[in-house]
Amino acid sequence: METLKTCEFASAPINEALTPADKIRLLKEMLRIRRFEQAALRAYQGGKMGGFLHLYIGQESVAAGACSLMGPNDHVITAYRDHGHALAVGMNMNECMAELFGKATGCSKGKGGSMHFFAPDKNYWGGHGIVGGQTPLGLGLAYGLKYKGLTGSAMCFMGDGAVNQGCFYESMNMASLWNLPVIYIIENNGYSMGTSLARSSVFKSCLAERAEGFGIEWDTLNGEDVYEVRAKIQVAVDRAHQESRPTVLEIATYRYYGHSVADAKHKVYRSEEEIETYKAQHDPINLWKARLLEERVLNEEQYEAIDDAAKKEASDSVIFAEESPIPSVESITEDVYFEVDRQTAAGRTGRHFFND
Amino acid sequence: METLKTCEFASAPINEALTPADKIRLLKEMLRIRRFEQAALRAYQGGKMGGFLHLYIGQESVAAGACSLMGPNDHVITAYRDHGHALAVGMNMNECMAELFGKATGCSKGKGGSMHFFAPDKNYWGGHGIVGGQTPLGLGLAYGLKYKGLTGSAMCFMGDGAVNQGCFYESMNMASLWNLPVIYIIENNGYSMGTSLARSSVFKSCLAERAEGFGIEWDTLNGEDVYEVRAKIQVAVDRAHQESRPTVLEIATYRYYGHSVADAKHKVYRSEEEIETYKAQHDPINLWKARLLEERVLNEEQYEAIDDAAKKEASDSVIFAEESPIPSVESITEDVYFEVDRQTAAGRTGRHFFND
Amino acid sequence: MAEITYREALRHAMAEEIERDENVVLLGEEVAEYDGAYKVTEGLWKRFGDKRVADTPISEAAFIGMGVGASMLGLRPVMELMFWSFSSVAWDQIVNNAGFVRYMSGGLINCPIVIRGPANGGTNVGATHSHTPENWLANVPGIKVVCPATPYDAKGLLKAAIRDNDPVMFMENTLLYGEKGEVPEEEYIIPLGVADVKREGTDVSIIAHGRAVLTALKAAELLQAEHDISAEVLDLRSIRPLDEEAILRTVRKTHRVVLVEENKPFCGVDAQIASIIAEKCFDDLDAPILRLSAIDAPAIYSPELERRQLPRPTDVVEKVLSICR
Amino acid sequence: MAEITYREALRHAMAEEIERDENVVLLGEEVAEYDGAYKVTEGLWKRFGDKRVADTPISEAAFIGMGVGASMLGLRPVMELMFWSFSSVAWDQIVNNAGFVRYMSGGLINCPIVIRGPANGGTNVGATHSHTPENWLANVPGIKVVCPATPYDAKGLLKAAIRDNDPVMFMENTLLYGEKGEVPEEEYIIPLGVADVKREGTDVSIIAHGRAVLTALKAAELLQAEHDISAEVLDLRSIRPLDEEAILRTVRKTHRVVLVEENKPFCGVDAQIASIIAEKCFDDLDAPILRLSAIDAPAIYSPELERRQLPRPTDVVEKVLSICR
Ligand SMILES: Cc1ncc(C[n+]2csc(CCOP(=O)(O)OP(=O)(O)O)c2C)c(N)n1
Ligand SMILES: Cc1ncc(C[n+]2csc(CCOP(=O)(O)OP(=O)(O)O)c2C)c(N)n1
Ligand SMILES: [Mg+2]
Ligand SMILES: [Mg+2]
Repeated sequence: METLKTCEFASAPINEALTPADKIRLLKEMLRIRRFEQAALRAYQGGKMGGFLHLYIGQESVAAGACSLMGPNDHVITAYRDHGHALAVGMNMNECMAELFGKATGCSKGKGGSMHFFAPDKNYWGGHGIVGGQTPLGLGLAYGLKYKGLTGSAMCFMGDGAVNQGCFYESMNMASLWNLPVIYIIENNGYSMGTSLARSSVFKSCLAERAEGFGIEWDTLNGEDVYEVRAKIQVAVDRAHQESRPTVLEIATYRYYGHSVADAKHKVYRSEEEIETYKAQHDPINLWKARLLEERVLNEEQYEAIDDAAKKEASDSVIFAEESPIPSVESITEDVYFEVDRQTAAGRTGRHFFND
Repeated sequence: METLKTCEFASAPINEALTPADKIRLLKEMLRIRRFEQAALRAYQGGKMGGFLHLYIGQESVAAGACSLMGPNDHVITAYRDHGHALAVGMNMNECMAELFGKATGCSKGKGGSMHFFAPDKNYWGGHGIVGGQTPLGLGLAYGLKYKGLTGSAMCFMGDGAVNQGCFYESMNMASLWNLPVIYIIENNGYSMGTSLARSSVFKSCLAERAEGFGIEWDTLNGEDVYEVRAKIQVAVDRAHQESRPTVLEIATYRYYGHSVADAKHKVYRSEEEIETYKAQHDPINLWKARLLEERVLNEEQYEAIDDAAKKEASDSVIFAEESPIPSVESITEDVYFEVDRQTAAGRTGRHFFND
Repeated sequence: MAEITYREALRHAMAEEIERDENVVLLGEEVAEYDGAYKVTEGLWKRFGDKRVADTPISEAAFIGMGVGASMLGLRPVMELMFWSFSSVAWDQIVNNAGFVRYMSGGLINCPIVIRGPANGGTNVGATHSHTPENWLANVPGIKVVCPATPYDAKGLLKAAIRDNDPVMFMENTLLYGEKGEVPEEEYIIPLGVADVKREGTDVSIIAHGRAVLTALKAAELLQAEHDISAEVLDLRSIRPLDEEAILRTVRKTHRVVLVEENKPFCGVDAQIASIIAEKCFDDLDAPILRLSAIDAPAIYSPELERRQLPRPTDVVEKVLSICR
Repeated sequence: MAEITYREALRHAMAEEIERDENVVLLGEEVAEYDGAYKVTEGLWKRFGDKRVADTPISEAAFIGMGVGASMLGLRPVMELMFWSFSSVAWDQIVNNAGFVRYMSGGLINCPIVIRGPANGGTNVGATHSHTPENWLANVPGIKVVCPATPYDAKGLLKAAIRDNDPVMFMENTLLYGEKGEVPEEEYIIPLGVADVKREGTDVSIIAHGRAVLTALKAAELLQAEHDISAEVLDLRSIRPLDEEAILRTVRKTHRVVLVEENKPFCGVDAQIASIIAEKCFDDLDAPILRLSAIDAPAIYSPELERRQLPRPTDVVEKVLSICR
């Protein structure tokens, strides 16, 4: 398997090509994710939303690094822990926060909620609640790209628990058999809900190695370093673009909060110390900030300004969400059928809904 | 991975322990399968049955060899190509043929048909029509054995096409994680219906190697030689009994007929020559017969007698099936609910069936 | 007009749509090189090549999900399930992804997929291979369900389904593949959501879908010939969208109704039809609404008994007589 | 009698059955060390240990199938689905293996499994997490389906389900877990197939199951207080087997009926109930059978709207008034 040594990540061509502005943008994207989610958490605790809220905090470098590699035909799809990817592909906080509040101005008009963010115009295909269920969809995006003759890729993110859903293996086999440019990115944060990796999976050296049995290239990487994330994912993107071959990547990362906001036990199934160690020594934002300070691309003042902007964007988005209208009752039956919404001939023929 | 060299198969302890009578019994079991299926084929062509008929002919050494290793707590489950395993665990031809004829005397009272033979009293759990669907059931048998504190194994047979059903991977992970004594035996006959292995799967050296990613021991073997089948499966049985660990085995074998009797194209997707070569050089019955002749355990006369007995048993079973009664119309709603069949209090409470 | 089989009608529909729209692609097990397990796609791979017609591994969850993903990008995949029974291993992809992705995205994403294949009992392949999930799928808002009974309908409805921008579950029947019927040379489309009066009558309405329509028609002939009862036969054709008006119209005309389907009774499609009629035709009915479904057990293998398990024309006649005498 | 929650009632039922029968084992995601995602199994792992209560990976197809296989050997697995919605990835194992193995084996094999977990909307978790598949599963002969509405019923029915020798699909509701009710100390069992008149009345029957029973009871109070209408509320409790006699009895008593459920309308359980009543109470009805179901769309996330999507007491009142005036 192709690998790059740690020292080389910063000097990988894809990272060498970064301008100072690019590097700062990466910082900004990570901060936007963190500040957005912190604001969302407060709003959740204030009773402003329902359902689940799965925070991505701690894992920001993965989505920010990966999505920074996207060209016009590179697509992203993920699971329910989807705010980070959504913001990283360029969604604005307003539509995302409004979605959490269940408002008509939300990205899914209040229909999807936290687990179901979408922005097809930004090549972002969600946000999927069923563990592993997005893996065949990622395959389909890659198939669609190839069918259309486009040079692109489909990055399909998933958790370390999701690897135990069977459709992932079916998808790997098909991706390899048909030479489809899908990149499965396992964000291994060590836990699926309250179950540690060791209690859910058996593997050789890592989960990604399971790809070996399907003739698929795979690699592991440390998610705390944006350079490493970008360098190694770019290898997969190049493989997708140039050879139309799949890749499976496993990224070591960590979530600071519980599985969801409702996870009261997250300091029982893992130690406080474990969490604090990660925050202190492996925080991707701190590490990237330190890098940029070291590279003299950034100074403290600039950092504060960027962070303040992210915080302001987040708090503004809360106001936007608060002030946005609740969707109308009629909207419950909108967006069910395309043909009905557009009132095409097909949509006007026969009965589609069955109340009364 | 533990392997045995070819020359050692005959002298593996499990084979050394075979008496001449045992060896002849193995021949007899294989011949019983072949003659049973040939009779079934004729009856099918004569319009005596409906649905599918998937013949096992060519693969007899696998079921006969494997099932000859079964002790009191070793269990077997397989897919829809299930006649061979059924006879090999000791089912009689009458109940099997009657099942094909849809008669009340069939092993499943005419309810299951060719794909759904069962004999739980002989540790035989079917006969399953949905490709791959039996793999979690095999896991469950192994789990049940372990739960009950029994030293046993669950041999779960499957095809080379079935490896692309996701639940197989989920099952492998659980088997490995929970140390369950299941043995997945892939009968690789080179085709899933009209699709060759190369058109359905990508793998490294073989399909069984996919087990590597789940920390499971695996091996491949040549199914044409009964000694090899027994020697290598015994390794897995020992592992199950002694370590309560799973194994994945892949057995090279071949089916002489089409996927099912309805498969008109089976000489299109594979060459006549391929079929004839296998029959001429790799037929497991011929090879075993030759061995036994060579070992002077058998002579031609005895062979004929055994074969004649198998043929007679088969033709008698056709008569038995012909003469057996069709199940009653009332029986359609029997065997749906245990409680209703037994007319327990639960079975007599509330409405269970909804015609009229 | 030429007489062709139901199978050919389906094949022609697919061929025409492949030619018409470059985004149409056929995928499934054995659909290409093998010409289809039931020969529905015979010749299409030869004619249109690997890109437009391709064989998949036995991985329904992955390939159905793949089709859904591709449809989100604008392809129009026509996916064959060798049997609709095998939808059981792709259920999540069908219901949650095909069915809900438009809704969950607030209408940003469409899923113009067709999933097709046979959904029927009666061929002695046992309980695992004889599912008729039209009721389960029509329960799901976001999904459309079609069950054609004749070659003419099969072709016109399949073309409509392929052009439809919503996910359409298209349920065929292996026992109908060889049935012949008149199909015009000229292109035509049958909109989803339009039922068809397959036989006019005045004394009783028999409402059916899929192969049960043929059973109903045979019953109607027997009723006419032997009992002088004039039965109207309404073929639903499409389950969702549903032509409710046609249902109400025929019931209000005849005042008596028997519902026939090959599914199991509990919560079958006809439970829904009955509940609609019971509510909306309360004052129009001169007799209770009767239902005839498969005998309520898993599909039995035994050929003789499976014939008995599914509704027969004589069973329909009996039901009708019980409310027309 | 002590008041305990629905959650505790379920937990007590499982604890008692674990103690009573060494073959009972609880399996599922997070049921053991984490005490259950909804804390239904809280404390059971500590109390009974690894053998009797175990956490599975996120592999529903494998672990449900494993439970089926183990039940064939005589174990009585009680499998938790964290949400019944996740049955979509184990559908084949549930329907074909749990549902049909007894039939396909001609009665040689039993499958005494219980699959349990919450099946409900109303908690703003979106369309993928809000399935109510009682109608799909009750469609399958071979499967039993239970939907308790109160702590008392939850305990008695779960104990009956665990002792039952057929596969029982046990559907709970996250919105009910915290509801309290009286539950006796002494052991009791509620047989499957017995409905319960939760409130006597004379003017109209409201038939419901699951959480809709509470909605119906609130509606009945409003009807009494504000409209002087005496509504009888029948709780089906068990969907299959079904207490058809109780249904017919209440309809024949009140001559008017409104059916309420939280499922989507098309082919919901109440379609079946309506079709039974329409056939068997044809001469008893003084008004059309009305149904009230969830608004016919995938479960919406927006909390305010999801409250609106599910039947509310006032919606029931409105339905009742439309046939009682
Ligand atoms: C099929 C299915 N089973 C169970 C769940 C419930 N569930 C949601 S997230 C989750 C844990 C997933 O862990 P992992 O894949 O590691 O992702 P992470 O939460 O760590 O991002 C579970 C069990 C689900 N949504 N879908
Ligand atoms: C889930 C599912 N998909 C498709 C089928 C149809 N089918 C039956 S057997 C078969 C081929 C299986 O091939 P393999 O696993 O190699 O077994 P073999 O027939 O060679 O013994 C197919 C596609 C099925 N029964 N179940
Ligand atoms: Mg994780
Ligand atoms: Mg094969």
